[in-house]
Amino acid sequence: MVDLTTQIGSLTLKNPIMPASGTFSEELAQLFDLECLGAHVTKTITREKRSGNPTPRVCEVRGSMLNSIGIPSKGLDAFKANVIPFYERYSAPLIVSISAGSADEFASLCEDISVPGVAAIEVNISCPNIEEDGKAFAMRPSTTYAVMQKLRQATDLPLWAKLTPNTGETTEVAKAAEEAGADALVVSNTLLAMAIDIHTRRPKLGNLMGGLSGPAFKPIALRMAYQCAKSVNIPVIGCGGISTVEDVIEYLIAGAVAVQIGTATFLEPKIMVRMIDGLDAYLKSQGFQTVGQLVGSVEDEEASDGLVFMEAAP
Amino acid sequence: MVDLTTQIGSLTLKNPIMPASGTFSEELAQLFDLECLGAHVTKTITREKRSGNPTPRVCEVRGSMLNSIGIPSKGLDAFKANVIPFYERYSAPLIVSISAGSADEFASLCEDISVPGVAAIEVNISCPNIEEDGKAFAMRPSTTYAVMQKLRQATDLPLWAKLTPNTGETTEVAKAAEEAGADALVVSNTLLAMAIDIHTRRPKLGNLMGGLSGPAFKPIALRMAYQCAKSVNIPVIGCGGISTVEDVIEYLIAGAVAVQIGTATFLEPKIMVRMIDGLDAYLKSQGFQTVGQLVGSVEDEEASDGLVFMEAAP
Amino acid sequence: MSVVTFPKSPVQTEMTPVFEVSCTVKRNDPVNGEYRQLVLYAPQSILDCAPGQFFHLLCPITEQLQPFLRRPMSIYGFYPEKGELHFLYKVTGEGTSALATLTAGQSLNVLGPLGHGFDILPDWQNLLLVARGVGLATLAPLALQAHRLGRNLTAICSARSEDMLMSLDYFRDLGAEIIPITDDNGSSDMANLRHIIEAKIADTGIDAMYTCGSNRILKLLQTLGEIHNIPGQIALEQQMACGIGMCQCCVRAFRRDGKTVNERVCREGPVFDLQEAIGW
Amino acid sequence: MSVVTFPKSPVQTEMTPVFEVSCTVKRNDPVNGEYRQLVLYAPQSILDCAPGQFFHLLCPITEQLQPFLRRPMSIYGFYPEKGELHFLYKVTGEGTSALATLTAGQSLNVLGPLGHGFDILPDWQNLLLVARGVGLATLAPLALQAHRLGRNLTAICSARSEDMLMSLDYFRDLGAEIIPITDDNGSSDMANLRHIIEAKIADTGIDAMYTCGSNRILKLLQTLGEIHNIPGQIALEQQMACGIGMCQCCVRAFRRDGKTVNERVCREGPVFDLQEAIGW
Ligand SMILES: Cc1cc2nc3c(=O)[nH]c(=O)nc-3n(C[C@H](O)[C@H](O)[C@H](O)COP(=O)(O)OP(=O)(O)OC[C@H]3O[C@@H](n4cnc5c(N)ncnc54)[C@H](O)[C@@H]3O)c2cc1C
Ligand SMILES: Cc1cc2nc3c(=O)[nH]c(=O)nc-3n(C[C@H](O)[C@H](O)[C@H](O)COP(=O)(O)OP(=O)(O)OC[C@H]3O[C@@H](n4cnc5c(N)ncnc54)[C@H](O)[C@@H]3O)c2cc1C
Ligand SMILES: Cc1cc2nc3c(=O)[nH]c(=O)nc-3n(C[C@H](O)[C@H](O)[C@H](O)COP(=O)(O)O)c2cc1C
Ligand SMILES: Cc1cc2nc3c(=O)[nH]c(=O)nc-3n(C[C@H](O)[C@H](O)[C@H](O)COP(=O)(O)O)c2cc1C
Ligand code: FES
Ligand code: FES
Repeated sequence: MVDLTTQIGSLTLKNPIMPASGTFSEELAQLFDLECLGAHVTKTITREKRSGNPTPRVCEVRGSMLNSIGIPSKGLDAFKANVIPFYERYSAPLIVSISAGSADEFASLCEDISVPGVAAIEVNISCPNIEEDGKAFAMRPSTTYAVMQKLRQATDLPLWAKLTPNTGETTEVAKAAEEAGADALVVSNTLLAMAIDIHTRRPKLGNLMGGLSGPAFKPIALRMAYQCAKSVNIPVIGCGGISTVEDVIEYLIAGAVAVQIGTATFLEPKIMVRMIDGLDAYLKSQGFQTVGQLVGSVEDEEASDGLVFMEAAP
Repeated sequence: MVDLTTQIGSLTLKNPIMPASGTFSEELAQLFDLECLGAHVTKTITREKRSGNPTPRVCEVRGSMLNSIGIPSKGLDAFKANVIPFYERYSAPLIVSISAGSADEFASLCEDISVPGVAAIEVNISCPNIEEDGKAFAMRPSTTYAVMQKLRQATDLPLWAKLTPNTGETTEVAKAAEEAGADALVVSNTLLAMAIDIHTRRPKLGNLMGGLSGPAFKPIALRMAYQCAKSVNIPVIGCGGISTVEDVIEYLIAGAVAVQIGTATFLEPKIMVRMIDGLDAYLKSQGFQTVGQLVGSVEDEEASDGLVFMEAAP
Repeated sequence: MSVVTFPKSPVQTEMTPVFEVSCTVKRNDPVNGEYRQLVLYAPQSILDCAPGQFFHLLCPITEQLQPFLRRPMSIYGFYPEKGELHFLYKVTGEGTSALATLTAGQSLNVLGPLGHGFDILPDWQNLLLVARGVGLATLAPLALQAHRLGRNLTAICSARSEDMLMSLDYFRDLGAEIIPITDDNGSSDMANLRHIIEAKIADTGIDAMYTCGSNRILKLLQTLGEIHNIPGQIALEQQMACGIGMCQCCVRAFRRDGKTVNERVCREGPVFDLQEAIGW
Repeated sequence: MSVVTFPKSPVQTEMTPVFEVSCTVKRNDPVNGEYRQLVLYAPQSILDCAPGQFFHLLCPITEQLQPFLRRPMSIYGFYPEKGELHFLYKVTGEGTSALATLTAGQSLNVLGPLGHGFDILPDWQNLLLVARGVGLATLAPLALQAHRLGRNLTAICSARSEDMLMSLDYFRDLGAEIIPITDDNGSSDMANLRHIIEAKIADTGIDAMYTCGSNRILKLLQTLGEIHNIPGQIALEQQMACGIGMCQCCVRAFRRDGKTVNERVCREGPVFDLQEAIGW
């Protein structure tokens, strides 16, 4: 028997596979028993009702997709009334993703969502906010630190900080989140990108630009997950382009203790179930007793800090 | 007859298609007459001889590739003795790409390479340098400005600044390069990424990480080219993932006055020739007289500055 | 608004099963220049469908065509008795071109049945269906269902030209009254269409109207529905990523209780109340 | 070093044409469990090859397999008279698995001929070739060339087991003397191989040695070359992106004039001087 459990701070997950925020909802229960997942992660919510971005909200690019869903939200009250109770039937921990336009609003939402039924809070600090010229908090170490500190004071629940790949300061931001008290990092959100329809000459997304996710994004997010795992002592949850069990294994080897699956679920709704089985089979075949033995097992002994933390391609 | 010429500052190119640095060399003349290209762009050289990074230097990822070639260089003298004379047989302008570890060395190389036969200098400010903690100059507006100013003083030749996608400050860096006197921007170099072989658990590149190029990278580089074209008044040369004539058209619509083709040449060595023909045919079919009519024709009237210059995915 | 809006049938329950399965292609033949009919051998489990529902197809990857997302496709026919699932599709871009490459014996991964289909309330005897182009694909199973339930159906089928009119025999075999109209002979213009429908209302009466796809037809039916107090439904389209309600990319705006609300085409739809729909 | 290093044949001139063409597959059959032989109908233009040169193949894209870069493959045989180009390959990963899906009539885009092949200098009468595994693919056309030039060739063919020994008939038909050695019966160990070669040197003498692929064989031949003053060549492999000399990804280090120099396997190679090669 292989032990698939993984530890994220004080939380024990029965396996390291969970969905990514915005690519999962109650409806997936129509396809398989959600109980099997390591955790449940909900779409980012805001306190107020919001309708999200104009359509088209998704488009495809070679081997991947862009989205500019934005954060349509039914609001905090509706979320507490309908969504949290739905997940109570499961023992898998419920992770709630939240966002807000300012650090104070963020903290107050964080406080108000710290209710029974919620196991941890994922803070989406990687979408544009109204302070700081609309830059996402996670673009800079200073703003990351500032917002994370307020969030830390607002809740006793574990706080997962979700980073953005759009920054040029990945490791600095990761360290700032850790210092400010984050319990884990989710690495990462989508990368800003664009596509234009050459027939109409219009941007393919109603919102002009959007976030790249899916296979094309994997080598970038994997690099970030690796860099973060090397630079902080809190657990890193890998996220970006994971489509196969081999991808899961690659992230774990790179140092992630768990992974989130996004876009792949759109193509294969039961992919997470297959990944759990596949990971189990792989560990068995390699003679591992625990998934932890795989985590961070990358053979990079010789690599200097200069390489590990480089910020531009050589 | 369609007019394919495009203007990059004082230089007139007979068409907007040219190779990207590091993905082109004299050997390509074995496949077609290089005269047909808009310009010739050579692999980045340094003053001193260098051997480049350890192998393996390339690997493939889903639908794209990573490279960590580094800058192996035969040095300035060999370059002047062998490479520049080779290109003298062509009327297409020769663009020489250079790099150096410090701003002063950069400027002095720039001065020494400003010789007859060279039509413009592309400055690769996007690879790690020895000043500033190894960060590439183009990671920050301040370092971009500093190095570009020195380079500007070192030559009268047109200066093209090659930007990096690894920064979180694309438009600020673009503006800094413009202010410091760049004649054009090349947008952009490769994006830092990583891949691990799950069987050996070793990084797939000898240098641990490398740059993502090819189709997967296109939506990111296109977004940057669009943002740069919106934020500066100097010409933008698009580069990143261009594999088909449709991709060329997409970049031109986004605002690039010309494009560079990299990885695609590895798969289809004659792709640039096909793109020139294809662009001509497309313009004819659309009733355009000049390629200039296509440039920047993206239908984005409604988009606010907030959208155009956003730095994280919504 | 004075008009009765369509009584919503009970919302699909959270746990209605949805299946992701590989089906074998029985055939995939051109219907005319632009359309193809795809027939799959399908397991019983996925054939418990309602007209108006759709499947989300994982189109094949070929040397030339590499669609990424799934493609939503209305159920053109579902036949539990013979274990078949039919689609009628128009070759438009990368995904449908890839679909068109499928040959008998190959397999296709389908996800479904998805969405909220058409309703036929017990007291609706006279049904009117106005379909244009590929809209026929969406409305065809409604005709079958009407036939099964013993209702009277009038199908107004609109197309550019005579030879683009598809499925007339299909509707005829189901005992529907067919009224073909075309752009070529001018019979498809809105004035004539209105004339035809009002004549029908005056004659046998119409208890419910169904349509999809055309903005002008939507407007006309909304007007007629309001004037004559006839409920109706429309099937709508939107870009889709997940197809099952997770990603929220497929929203459209609807008028409801004086407000504008966003609903997911894949989940609350693709069939919506005719009066709530907003033209595009 | 006292040994004569191999006199380099004139460097391929800048303008030697290289072609990118689509060829039609004639057949693509398994040779044994791991290897396949691919036969293409090829235009004359690309069949002006030298033994040791290679082509860079754009492997097909299928539903399951999506190789990105081209894959380098030695010319196993080139036959201008019948317009054929042959490859012998081992199915290892994504690219070669995709190659293995090709069937007669399909097309394959090839780039070449590329690189610097083997040399057979005028005064070399007795040639020795030591090949193992897929190395046979690379050395086979050398046998053909030797045959065409009327030289004597001894081919020592090494493999894991008897049934993995390929192309013996091919070599035999070309009049070569074949010495099969296998791991199974222990005959392939280095001591025995050395013994065989030294016997051959003592008997008829050897004017040049050719090999590829195995580090241990390289070391042995370097030693024997040095002792007996016999020149030699080795074909090397390295990851390749462009295949024609542009990207500099395919470099390997060589010993030359007491220094270590990097050379591009695709351009200065894939055939290099035996003594300059550095083991791996
Ligand atoms: C519920 C529903 C049922 C449908 N039923 C049918 C049917 O029975 N027969 C039929 O021919 N077509 C139907 N369509 C439209 C069909 O989904 C599109 O024609 C198809 O997705 C086009 O894909 P493509 O790659 O060929 O075209 P492209 O234009 O290359 O597609 C690019 C992207 O846009 C999306 N897209 C393009 N057009 C549409 C559209 N009209 N609706 C939604 N997404 C679109 C694609 O899914 C893809 O993601 C239906 C759409 C929906 C939403
Ligand atoms: C000049 C030359 C001639 C060759 N001739 C033959 C031949 O005749 N028959 C034969 O079976 N093989 C030959 N090889 C090796 C062959 O190129 C590789 O086996 C093949 O590229 C593996 O691709 P893959 O996708 O199946 O394997 P993967 O392991 O999935 O390949 C991953 C990547 O690594 C590269 N790669 C893997 N192995 C090698 C290798 N040994 N050399 C270079 N690149 C590699 C691939 O090209 C690809 O880019 C030759 C290699 C070179 C350089
Ligand atoms: C349609 C869509 C909606 C998303 N919504 C959110 C969101 O609300 N909050 C968030 O933190 N990330 C959101 N993401 C980002 C994903 O959680 C994930 O970080 C990203 O897609 C990369 O993973 P992937 O490549 O596996 O999809 C969204 C992604 C997609 C594709
Ligand atoms: C193998 C390889 C080597 C490269 N070498 C250089 C270089 O020396 N200097 C440079 O500025 N860019 C270099 N680049 C980056 C390319 O010029 C180009 O910016 C990048 O590959 C994106 O374009 P593409 O997606 O079309 O390849 C290199 C890229 C590759 C793939
Ligand atoms: S397509 Fe994802 S919610 Fe409708
Ligand atoms: S493969 Fe590009 S230089 Fe050899």
